[in-house]
Amino acid sequence: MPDLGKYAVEVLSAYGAALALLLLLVLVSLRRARRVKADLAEVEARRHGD
Amino acid sequence: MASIWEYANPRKFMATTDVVLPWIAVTAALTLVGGLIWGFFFTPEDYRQGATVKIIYLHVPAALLAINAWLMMLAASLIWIVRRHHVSALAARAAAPVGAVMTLIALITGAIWGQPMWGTWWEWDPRLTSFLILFLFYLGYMALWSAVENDDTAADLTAILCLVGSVFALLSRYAVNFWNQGLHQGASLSLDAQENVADVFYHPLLVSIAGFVLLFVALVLLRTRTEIRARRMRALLLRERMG
Amino acid sequence: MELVVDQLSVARAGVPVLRGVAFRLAPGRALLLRGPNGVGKTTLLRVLAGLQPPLAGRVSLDPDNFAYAAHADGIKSTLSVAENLNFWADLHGTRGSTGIEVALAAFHLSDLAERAAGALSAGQKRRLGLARLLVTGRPIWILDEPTVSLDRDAVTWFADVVRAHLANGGSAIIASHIELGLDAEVIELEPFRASWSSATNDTDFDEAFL
Amino acid sequence: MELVVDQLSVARAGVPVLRGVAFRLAPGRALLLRGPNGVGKTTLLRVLAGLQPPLAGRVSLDPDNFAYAAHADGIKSTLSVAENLNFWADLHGTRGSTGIEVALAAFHLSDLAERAAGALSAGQKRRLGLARLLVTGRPIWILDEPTVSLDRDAVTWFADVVRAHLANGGSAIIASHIELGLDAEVIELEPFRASWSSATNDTDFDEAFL
Amino acid sequence: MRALLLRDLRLAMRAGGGFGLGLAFFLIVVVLVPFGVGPQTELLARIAPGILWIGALLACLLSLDRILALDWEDGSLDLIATAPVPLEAVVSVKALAHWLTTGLPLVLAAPVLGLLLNLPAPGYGWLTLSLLLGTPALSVIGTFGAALTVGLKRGGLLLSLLVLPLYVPVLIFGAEVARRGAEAMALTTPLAMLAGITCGTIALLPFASAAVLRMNLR
Amino acid sequence: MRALLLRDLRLAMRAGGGFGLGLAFFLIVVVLVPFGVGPQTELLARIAPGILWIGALLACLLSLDRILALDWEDGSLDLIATAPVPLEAVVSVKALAHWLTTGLPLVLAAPVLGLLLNLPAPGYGWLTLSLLLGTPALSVIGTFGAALTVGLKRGGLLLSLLVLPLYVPVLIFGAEVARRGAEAMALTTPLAMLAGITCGTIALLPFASAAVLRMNLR
Ligand code: HEM
Ligand SMILES: Nc1ncnc2c1ncn2[C@@H]1O[C@H](COP(=O)(O)OP(=O)(O)OP(=O)(O)O)[C@@H](O)[C@H]1O
Ligand SMILES: Nc1ncnc2c1ncn2[C@@H]1O[C@H](COP(=O)(O)OP(=O)(O)OP(=O)(O)O)[C@@H](O)[C@H]1O
Ligand SMILES: [Mg+2]
Ligand SMILES: [Mg+2]
Repeated sequence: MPDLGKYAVEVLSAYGAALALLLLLVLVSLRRARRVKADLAEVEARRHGD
Repeated sequence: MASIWEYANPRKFMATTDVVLPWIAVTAALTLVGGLIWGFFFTPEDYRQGATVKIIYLHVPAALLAINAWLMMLAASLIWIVRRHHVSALAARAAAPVGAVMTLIALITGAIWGQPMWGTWWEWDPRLTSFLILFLFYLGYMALWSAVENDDTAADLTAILCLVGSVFALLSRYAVNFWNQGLHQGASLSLDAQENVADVFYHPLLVSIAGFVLLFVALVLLRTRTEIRARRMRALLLRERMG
Repeated sequence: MELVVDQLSVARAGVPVLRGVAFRLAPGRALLLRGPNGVGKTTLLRVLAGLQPPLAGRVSLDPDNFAYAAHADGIKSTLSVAENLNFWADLHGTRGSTGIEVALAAFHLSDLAERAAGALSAGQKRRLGLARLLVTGRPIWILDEPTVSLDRDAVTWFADVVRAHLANGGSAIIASHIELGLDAEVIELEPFRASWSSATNDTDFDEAFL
Repeated sequence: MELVVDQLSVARAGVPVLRGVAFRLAPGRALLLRGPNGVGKTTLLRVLAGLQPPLAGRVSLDPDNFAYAAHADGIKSTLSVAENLNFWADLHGTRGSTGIEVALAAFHLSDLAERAAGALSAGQKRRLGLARLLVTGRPIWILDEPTVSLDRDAVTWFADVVRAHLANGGSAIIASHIELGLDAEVIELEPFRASWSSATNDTDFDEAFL
Repeated sequence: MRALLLRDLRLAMRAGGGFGLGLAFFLIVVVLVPFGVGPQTELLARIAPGILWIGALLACLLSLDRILALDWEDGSLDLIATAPVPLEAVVSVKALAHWLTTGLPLVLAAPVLGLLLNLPAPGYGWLTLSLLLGTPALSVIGTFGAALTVGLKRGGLLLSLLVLPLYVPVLIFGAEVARRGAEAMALTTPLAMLAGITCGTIALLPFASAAVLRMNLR
Repeated sequence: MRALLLRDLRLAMRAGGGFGLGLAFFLIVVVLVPFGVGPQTELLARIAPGILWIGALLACLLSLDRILALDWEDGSLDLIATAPVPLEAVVSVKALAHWLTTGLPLVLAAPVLGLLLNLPAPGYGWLTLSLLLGTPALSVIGTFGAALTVGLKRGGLLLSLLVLPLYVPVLIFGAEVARRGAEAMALTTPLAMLAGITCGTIALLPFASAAVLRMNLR
């Protein structure tokens, strides 16, 4: 851990906020991708099933 | 060589990205983590700004992408208007939330940086202000996409909004500059600039910019794939009901 | 000025609802569209009126030969009956030639001419909406369930107006569930319903969007 | 639970439109209101439903015996068909007892249950509006031109539903211009039209405002 | 009644339902102010509490016509009025739904927007508190206005005109709390008044709204 | 086209037509500001030009959804679109009618309201001029927004969200002219920019509006 001096709070919160936002975006995108993929597979299966 | 327009076919696009996406994602993760670790742990403090320079590794890449994501959406919208390739409309839709988040990151890291440097969280500096306006454009663009039910109509409407919005964004940029001369740094990444940032900061910055760009590409591809599937699913569901 | 509709496919909200509709309509003739709820009558009529593009196929005449009367009447409730009609006459540039009196008389609205349109009953509003057709001066009328809310007398007035229009060389396409007592060809839309299986090439992903 | 309407006068926007309407309706019976456009059918039905007070006269039953289906259907286009019905069932506290499946089945809407109501055609929407009646659990139905936009099949489904309701001891008052094939009494409203001269005491200043 | 609340919330969340748009409007009003009055920080800090309150009030105001007009247009309101639920409860639930979808987000967003206007540090807590106390009154009063104008085509602007004078006391006391808070002055009196107004309107106004609505429906 | 203009003006004048309501809203916003920010004269004088511009802009904004939505709802818009008039002309006329019924009254009322906010004496002329130049652009841009959202149920708030960022340049230059005017500073650049934006939007935006409207109608 580098010594951040008197700006530790600022730097860490900047990293924290930015990484949290990025992570959130990635997770939301992945989750939606997975869900839509599953739903689509179900619909396609239904379609070819009957 | 195959024409680039072939990738506008959803099937082709899905097939290609299926192969490419994992690689891009892994590279993006590695570069981003590498760049940020380098910047965070292994760079010295700036003699004026102290440890706050480390924020630059998030702030500048996010700011760059915030603008470039909009430009990408503009290009995709033009392609949709002219050639009506569904993939490009959906790619524009997929990029908007990513661009919005990038704008938000630039704003938040900038605000946090402003506190020690300028003594205030927020200042109506032209660059900051124009980013805020850009954020509003993103919000409106996304809201319009989700408000219109018919996919093609939504694509058409948002494409025109993107065009008109771009013109007005430029106008606002000029207006805001005129309205307030700012505190913010000028661009110092340009090659011929006299006072470039010192190399110790510069190299890790380049790496994290590369990481952000790759992450952006990966996210947009992933989300475009999702949009294509969602679009197809809506079409299938509708047809199913039609019997 | 015969209307030829050829292999017309129409979509609602991106979903094909009718495929391969074809008919001809000579001046002086009327055509009745029949079909159960949801088969796509309204959609077809909107395409003919030029309000939405067809998915495929061809309509031989320009949209500005058609006068369209939709489910909604486009009546401004704060304007009087006469003001409403005058506006449409002006917009179609027919104020001088036909005059709105004929239209008012045809639908027995002359007494109500100065009444604000918002103070009309459902059937009276409908009559005002139909009177608009007479001031457009257009040859082909496209009518979507024109007799909704009309009482029996009003239905016969309406039929008379249509017969007069046909006698003048006009024509009319009417979607209706009830009997109008007109001498008209009838086209049943059920057979043209776009079904899943009739989709042309299912394998093309691009097409599969639609 | 016989409905007795006695010497009922009703006004629209302050103008009396019907005077002295009187009828009785026993459980298990239906009543058809007939009358030309603008005679005051809608106004009369709104009075019965308790949405506006009568000018004079008496209705023997409370408004909460009536289920009203108006020209407008009260359908939320972003909610699905099932969500729309469930809401009404909850509001009338009948979610448990009747269940919306019966209502959906009666109007052949089961296949469309998950569809957003905004994506229905005119006739399908109307069917949804009528299905609402079944979930209110109320004995007397008040129907204002219920068959507007319905195709022929749907009209028979509707008549079946009304017959079943009557067989269960319910009753119905229906304003309609078309033949429904129901065994019902008919009341012609034309004779009750409020004319200037039929105003009772013309000398009363207070009354003369109306 | 739970059914009605859930339906209103669900409608708000669906496409085009307007959830979050009040918030966006608030954001935009606050952003516009510096463009209008100029970017001087010290000036902005002085007017910040007032502008934030006015922004929240306008955002609230703009969404009022959704409370009843939509249900009126498609005929639901007639049908709800004939359902076995008291109209007083209906208007209260409608006001609650409006507050949950509009007022509450505004309260949560206000501190963030305070940053943009350089609101002085002690002001944040008081600003939030005053909005939390005041916005329910805005929703209830707004429902009254919506009930008054429900029959009129596009009553939107007329609605604003009727409701704004009624909003004045709430605004005065609310902004006063926020301003005194920002300047670290005593503020018990306006705070008590604000709380009193809110309690009073919540307790009494629904009766007026229901009465007015009943008149408008016939 | 004259018929359309006359009809729109007549509709605006009739009961519930909204004429004068924009004006009333403007008045009320301006009146609310002292309640919000406190009654200090010198503070009010400083923010007066900006607040007047923002008030005019919001009043304009609120009446935008009347431009097309009413005609859409009752089906007139479909019928107008099938009439023998180009849609570009229709949207231009609609924007003109909006300006005549909303923008122009605002321009005329602004000096009076300036008194309420202690606008400095040299400011009145410039304020009026800047509004006269700027409000047509607001109407034209607003018509574009109205065309974008016309199919959507109660697109009102979405409309605000879409239109406000587009209003930013007009607001900045307009308020800048008014402020510099009030402080007796040089103002040719913002004035030229304002005029330029107005001319540009009037000349070009109707094409975008017509295109968008056509898409929404199908
Ligand atoms: C809060 C909002 C802020 C926003 C929206 C913002 C926006 C931007 C943008 C767009 C860039 C890229 C410029 C370019 O490369 O041409 C940038 C770069 C930069 N910003 Fe900010 N900024 C903000 C606050 C700050 C603050 C408070 C500081 C610190 C004092 C700061 C320091 C920098 C630095 C050092 C660069 C790199 C300049 C360069 O080398 O190109 N920014 N910012
Ligand atoms: N917004 C929409 N999204 C998806 N499907 C829709 C939408 N609107 C209508 N539909 C469907 O399109 C089909 C055609 O509708 P259309 O209104 O043309 O039918 P119609 O023949 O006029 O019926 P009706 O006799 O009931 O008026 C219907 O099955 C309907 O459910
Ligand atoms: N807002 C109003 N102001 C004044 N008169 C009105 C108003 N609305 C309706 N009327 C008049 O009241 C009378 C009764 O209208 P009502 O709607 O009850 O007729 P109706 O029998 O339902 O007709 P329809 O068969 O056409 O639906 C009509 O003559 C109508 O012109
Ligand atoms: Mg139809
Ligand atoms: Mg009626």
